[in-house]
Amino acid sequence: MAEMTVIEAIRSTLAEELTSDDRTFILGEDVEAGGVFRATEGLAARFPGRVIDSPLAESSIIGISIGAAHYGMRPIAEIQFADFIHAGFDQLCSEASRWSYRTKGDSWLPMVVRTPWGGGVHGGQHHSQSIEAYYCHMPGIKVVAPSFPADYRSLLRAAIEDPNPVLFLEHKRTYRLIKQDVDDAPAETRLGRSRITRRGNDLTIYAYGLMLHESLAAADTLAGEGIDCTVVDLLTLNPLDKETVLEAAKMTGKVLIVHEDTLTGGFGGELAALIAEHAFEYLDAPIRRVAGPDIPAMPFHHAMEGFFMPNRDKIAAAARDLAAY
Amino acid sequence: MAEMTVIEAIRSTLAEELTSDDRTFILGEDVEAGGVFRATEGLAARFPGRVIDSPLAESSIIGISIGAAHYGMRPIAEIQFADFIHAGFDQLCSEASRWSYRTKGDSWLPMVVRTPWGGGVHGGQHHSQSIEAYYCHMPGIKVVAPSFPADYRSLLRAAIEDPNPVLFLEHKRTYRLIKQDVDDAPAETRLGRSRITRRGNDLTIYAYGLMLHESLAAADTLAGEGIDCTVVDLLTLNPLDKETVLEAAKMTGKVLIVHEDTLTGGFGGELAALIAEHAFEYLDAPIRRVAGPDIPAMPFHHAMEGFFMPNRDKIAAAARDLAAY
Amino acid sequence: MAAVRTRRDRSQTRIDDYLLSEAQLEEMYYHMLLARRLNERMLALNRQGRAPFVIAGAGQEAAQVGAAMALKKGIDYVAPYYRDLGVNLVFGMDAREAMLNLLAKRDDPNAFGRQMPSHWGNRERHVVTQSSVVATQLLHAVGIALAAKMRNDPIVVLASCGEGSTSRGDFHEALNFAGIHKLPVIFYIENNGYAITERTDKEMAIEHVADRARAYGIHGAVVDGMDAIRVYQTVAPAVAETRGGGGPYLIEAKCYRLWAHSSDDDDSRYRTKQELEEWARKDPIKLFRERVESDRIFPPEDLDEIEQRVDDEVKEAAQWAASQPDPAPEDALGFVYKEL
Amino acid sequence: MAAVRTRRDRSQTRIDDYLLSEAQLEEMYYHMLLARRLNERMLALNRQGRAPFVIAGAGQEAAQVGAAMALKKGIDYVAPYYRDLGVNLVFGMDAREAMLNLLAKRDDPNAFGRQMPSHWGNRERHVVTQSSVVATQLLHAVGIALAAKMRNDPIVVLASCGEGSTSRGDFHEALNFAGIHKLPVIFYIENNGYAITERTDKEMAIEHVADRARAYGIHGAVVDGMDAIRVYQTVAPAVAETRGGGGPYLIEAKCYRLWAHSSDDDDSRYRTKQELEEWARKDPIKLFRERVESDRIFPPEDLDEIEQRVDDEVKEAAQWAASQPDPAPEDALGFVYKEL
Ligand SMILES: Cc1ncc(C[n+]2csc(CCOP(=O)(O)OP(=O)(O)O)c2C)c(N)n1
Ligand SMILES: Cc1ncc(C[n+]2csc(CCOP(=O)(O)OP(=O)(O)O)c2C)c(N)n1
Ligand SMILES: [Mg+2]
Ligand SMILES: [Mg+2]
Repeated sequence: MAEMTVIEAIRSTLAEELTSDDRTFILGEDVEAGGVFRATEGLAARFPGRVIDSPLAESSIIGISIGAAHYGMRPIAEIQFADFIHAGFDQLCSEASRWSYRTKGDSWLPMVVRTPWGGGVHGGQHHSQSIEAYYCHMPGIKVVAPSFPADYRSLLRAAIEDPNPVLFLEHKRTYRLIKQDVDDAPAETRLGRSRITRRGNDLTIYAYGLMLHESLAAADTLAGEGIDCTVVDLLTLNPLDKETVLEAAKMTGKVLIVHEDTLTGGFGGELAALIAEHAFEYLDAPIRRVAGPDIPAMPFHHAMEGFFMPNRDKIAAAARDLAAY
Repeated sequence: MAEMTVIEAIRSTLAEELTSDDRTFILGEDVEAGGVFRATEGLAARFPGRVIDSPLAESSIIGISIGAAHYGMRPIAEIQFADFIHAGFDQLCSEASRWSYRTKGDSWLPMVVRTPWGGGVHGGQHHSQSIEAYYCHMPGIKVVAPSFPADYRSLLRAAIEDPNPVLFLEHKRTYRLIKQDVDDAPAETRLGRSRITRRGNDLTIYAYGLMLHESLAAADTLAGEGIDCTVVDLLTLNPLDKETVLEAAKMTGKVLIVHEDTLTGGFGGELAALIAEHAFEYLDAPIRRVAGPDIPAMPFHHAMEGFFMPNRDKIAAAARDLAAY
Repeated sequence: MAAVRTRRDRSQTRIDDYLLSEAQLEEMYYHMLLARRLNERMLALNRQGRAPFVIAGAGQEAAQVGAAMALKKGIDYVAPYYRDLGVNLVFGMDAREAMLNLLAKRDDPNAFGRQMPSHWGNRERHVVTQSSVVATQLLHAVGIALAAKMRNDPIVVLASCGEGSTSRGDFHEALNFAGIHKLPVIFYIENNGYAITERTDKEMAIEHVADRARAYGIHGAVVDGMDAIRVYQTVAPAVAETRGGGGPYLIEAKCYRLWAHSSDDDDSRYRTKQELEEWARKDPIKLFRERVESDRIFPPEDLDEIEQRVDDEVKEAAQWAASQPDPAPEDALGFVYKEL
Repeated sequence: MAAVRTRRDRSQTRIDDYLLSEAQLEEMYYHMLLARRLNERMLALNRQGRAPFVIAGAGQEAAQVGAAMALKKGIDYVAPYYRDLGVNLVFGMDAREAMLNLLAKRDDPNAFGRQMPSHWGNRERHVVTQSSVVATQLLHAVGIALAAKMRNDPIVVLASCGEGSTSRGDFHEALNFAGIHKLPVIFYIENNGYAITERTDKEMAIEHVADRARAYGIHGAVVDGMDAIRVYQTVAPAVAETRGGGGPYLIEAKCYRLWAHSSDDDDSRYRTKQELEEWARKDPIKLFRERVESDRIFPPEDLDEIEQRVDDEVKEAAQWAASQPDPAPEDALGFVYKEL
C-alpha cells in the first residue's frame, strides 16, 4: 500500500507497462523531458528509444500511432492538452475508429491516446476543454475518464492491453489534488464498467473526472441534510455501461447528470436520453443536468472560470431542488 | 413560381448572393468546374475570380475562409463531402467558433461552410456521414439542415448574411429527389427557428434532412391508421429553437426523435434531454429515438446500407409502438 | 502473390538493359494488363447497372506495377490508394478478389462490402487498410516504418497517393517525421495531372512534387510513370537504399489519368478530346508491349497468349464473383471493436 | 501606433548603413526595450503570485520589432503568435494595455480576460485574434491576403510562429495556397531553437526552415534575428516585393529563447547554464545599444533616457492596470454569436 496522486498512478503504470510489454512505447510532444505535467518523467532514461519526442503535430501523433499499432506495437500517444487533439480528429474518426470495422476484424489497433482534459487550472480557452462528447459519438473508439488513482492504474493498464483505440482522459486538475492508497495488486476495474460509488435512495448523481469528486463532496453535504444520494462513477464513457446507469436511475427515480463540458450536445444528453427511454416508468422528476454554460470554452480569468465550472455547491443546489420535487 | 430541386435551389441562391453582394465568393475543391454535385455549375464563368478552386486541403479551406471573413468578405466554403470536414475540425472548433467570443465581438466571421451530408446514395463509410452532432456541441457555430427547396433558399441566404460561421448541411440524397414550387419572393424562414410542419395529437416526430421527408411519409401512413402525428422540421439545429421543440412535445406528450446519424451521442440525445427536463410533466411515454446503429459509419453494400438507414417503415413502426403505449 | 502461370519457364537472369529478368517482365506485363482489363470490365459492369461505382487506375498501371515489383512481397508493406489495383495485384490479389471487391461481396477480403470498391486492405498480405480520406495513409506508413525500425525488422513501406493529395497537412507531417527519424519509407506520388477536375497548377506552384523532398531532408526522384521498366529501375535502388538505413524517398511518377475520375464523373467538362488522344498514344501497356516486342524479349505469340489468359481470368472472375453471396443486411453489425 | 515621445526631434533621414532614420532607430530601441521590461515586470508579478501565467519573448525582441517596423501600420495586417509582444507594441499596444492583458482585466482590448495572456488581437489595429493552437493563424493570414488581393487592396500580411509550429499541417497548407495564388504574405518564423523542451532537430531534418520555401515556389530568406537592423533590412524589401505582386516570402529569423518556455516551465531540466550564458552575450537589446553607441547615432544619455522612460512607463502601467476592474463572473456569457 502506498499513497499515490493521480499523476503518480499514471507514471507508475506507464513504467510497469513499458517493463512488462516490449511492444509498448510512448510518442508525444516533450515526453522525453518528462512532458509538461511530468507524466513521463524519468521514463526516457529508463527505456531508451521507447519514449519518443514527436514534432509539434497532432495529426501525426495519432496517425503514426495507428501505423505502429497496425504493425503490432502498442503505442501510447500523448496529446499535450486535450484541446490540441482537434487536429487529430480526422485520424481518430476516419481511421482509428473504423480500422477493425472496415476490415471485419482483419486489422485492429491496440493503441492508447492519453490526454489531460478539464478546467479549474487557469488554463483558459485552450487548456481547459472537455472533449469526451465528440469521442463518445465515435463508435470504435473507447473513452475512459477515471477519477481515483487506483482506477487510473487499472484502467490505464486495461487500455494499453485492449486491442482497440482507447482515448484515456486524465483530468489535469486532479493530477496532484487527488490522492489515494493504492494496492500493489491490480485493481479490479475493467473497461466498460461504471461503478456505484455511493448508495442513497433519494436521487442518483452521474459524474466522471473532477466532477465525480465534487459530486461526492456534494453528496456528503446533502447527507447531513437528510438527502441520500447514489453517486455513479461512470469510468468508461464509450461504450457506456448502460446496465449500471439504468439500474442506478431506477433505484432512486430522480437523476442528476453532472459534467464540466458545456451543456448542449454534451455527453449528459446521451445519458438523459437513455434514462428517458429505458427507465421512464421509474422517473419521479425531470432529468436535471449541471454542466458548463453554452459558451465556446472556459474563459481565463478566475472569476469567469469559477462561473463556468460546476462544483459541489452548484451540484448540491440542483440536488436539493430535485429532492424537493 | 417555379418547381425547383434542392440542388437548383442552392445553385440559384448562390448566384443571387454572388450578384447582390460583392463580398461573397466561393472556395472549395472542383468548384470552378461546377463541383461534384454541380451546385456551382456555371458560376465560375458568370462571376470571374469569385469561384475559386482550392487545393485538396480541408483545413485550409476553412482557415482561409476565416481570414477572408475577418477581412470583411463573405466566403462561402464548400467541403466536397461532409465526411472530409474532419480535417477542418480544429479550424472550426478552436478558431471559427470562438472568434467573436474571445474578442467580445471585436471580431466576427460572416462565413458559411456548405457541405453535402447523409446517406442512401451508395457512398459507403466516407460519403454518407452525418456530422451535425459534433457541431451542435460547438457554441459559436450555427448549424442548419433544411429539407425543402424553399427553405434551402431562404436559409442559405440567411446563412450568408449572418455575421457568424454557419455550417450549412445539404442532404445529398435529396439534391435531385425533392422538388417544390418555390416563390420568387424570399421565404420567411429564419435561422434559429424550427417549424411545425404537420399537426396531430397523438405524438410528435422531430426530424431534419432526408429523415424529415421519411417522417412525413410515415405520418401519412399513420394517419390512415388513425394515428395523428405532429412533425417538427428542426431546420436550425444549433442554436436550437427550444420553444418550438418543447411546445410540440407538450402538445402530444409522446415524442419520437429521428435521425440518420448513429444513435449514441447523436443530436437526438440533446433533444431527448431537453424534453426530459423541460416537458417532463407532459410526457405520457418513454422518449423514443430512431437512428442509425452504433457502427462507425454507413457500410457500402446496399443491403447493409438499407439496414443502417432509418426510413418511413422503421419510423412508422416505432410510432405505432409509441402510440400504443 | 498469385502465381503467374508462365507459358514456359522464363529465364530468371537479368537482361542487362532492363535490370529485370524475362520472368519479371512477363509478370510485369501480366499484372499491368490484368489491372487494365479488370478495370475495363468493371466499367462495363457499371454501365450495365451491375456495379454501383468504379474508380480505376487506367494510365497508371506502369507506375503501380513497376513500383510494387521493386518491393519484397511478404516482407515489405504497401499503404496504397484507391487507384492502386496494380499494386494490389502484385501483392497477391487475384482477379476473383478484385471482382468481389467491386461488387462489395460478403467475402471481399479487403472490406467485406463495408467500404466502397477500391478501398484496399489485407493484413496478411501487408496491404494497409485505407479509407476514402486521401493522404492519411502516409502517416500510417510512417508509423509502420517507425515500429519496424524499433524492432530492427529490415522492411520497407511504400505509401502512395495522387499529386492532389499532397496538398493536405498529413503529407507534410508524414514526410517531416520520416525525415527526422530516417525511416524506411517510400512516399510514392502518382502524378496523373488531375485531382478530379483540378490540374496540377491548382494544387501547387511548383512543377515537381518530388522537389518537396528537400524540405524534409530526404531523397527525391522523378520518373516517367508511363514506363514500367524505368519505374522499376528507379524504385528498386531507392528501396534498397532506404532498407539499408539511407532514409526516406519521395518519388514522383509522372503519368496520366486516361479515364474520368470515377464512374460518376464526366471529364468532358474539363479536358479536351485532343489532350486525351495525345496521352492515349503513351498508354503504358501499349508502350511496354512495343518495347519488349521490338527488343524481341518474347515472341508476339507469347504476349498474345498472356492477353488471352488475362481475358479468360477476367471473364471467369466476373462470372464467379457475381454468383458469390452478398452481405446480409445485419452484416452491417459486428467488429466495431476487436475482441481478442 | 502609440506615439513615441522622442527626447528631441530625431532626423527622419535614412542613415546609409542602417537604411533606417534616427527616429526609426529610437523607435526600434524603445519598443524592444519596452517589450523586455514589460516581460520582466510580468515575470516578477508572476513570482509574487499576482499574475497567473507569463509567456514572454525575451531574446526575440529584435526579430519582432525589426519585422513589424517594416510594415505599414494601419494598412498591413499581422497574425502574430504568443511571444510577439514586440510586434504588438509596434502595432500600437501600449504598456498599460499589455498589463491589462497580463492580468486578464475586463478592459484588455485583446481578449477581455477571456483568453490567457499573450493571446493578441485587435481588429482596428489589424492584429488578428489568435488562439493557443499554434500555426492556425498562418491560414488566417492567407485568407486575409486572398481577400485583399480580390479587392485590389495593396496590403501585406505578416504571419509569425515558432519553428516548432512549422511541423503542423496548417503550415504546409498555408504556404501551398499562398504560393499558388502569389499572395502578399510574409510567413515569419522566429526560430528560437526550442519548442518547449524540444530542440530543432526533433522538429525537422533540415537546418533552415526557410529552405522549405522552394517546396511552395515562394521566396525564402534567413536572417540573424538577434540583430534588429538586419531584420528590418531583410523584411522591408520583402514586404515591398510581395506588396508589388511578387508573391509570398518565408523568412526565418534565427534567435534564441532566453527564458524558460513560460512561467510554468523549468528549463534547467533540458538545457545547460552554459548554453544560456553564451546566448545571453548575444542579447539583441544589448547588441543594439552597443552598435548605435559605437556608431554614435545617439549620445549615451539619450539611450539612458529612453531606458528611464521605459522603466517609468512599465511601473506606471503595472500599477494602473492592477487597479482596473476585473471581469465579473457573469462576463463569461455574451458574444458567443455576433449580433449586427
Ligand atoms: C480529404 C479528402 N478530401 C476530398 C476528397 C474527395 N476526393 C476524392 S479523390 C480527389 C482527388 C484526388 O486527386 P489526386 O490526389 O491527384 O489523386 P487522383 O484521383 O488524381 O489519382 C478528391 C478531391 C477525399 N477523398 N478526401
Ligand atoms: C497544436 C498545439 N499543440 C501543442 C501546443 C502546446 N505548445 C505550446 S507552445 C509549444 C511549443 C511551440 O514551439 P515553437 O513553435 O518553436 O514556438 P516557441 O514557443 O519556441 O516560440 C507547444 C508544444 C499548442 N499550443 N498547440
Ligand atoms: Mg491526380
Ligand atoms: Mg521555438
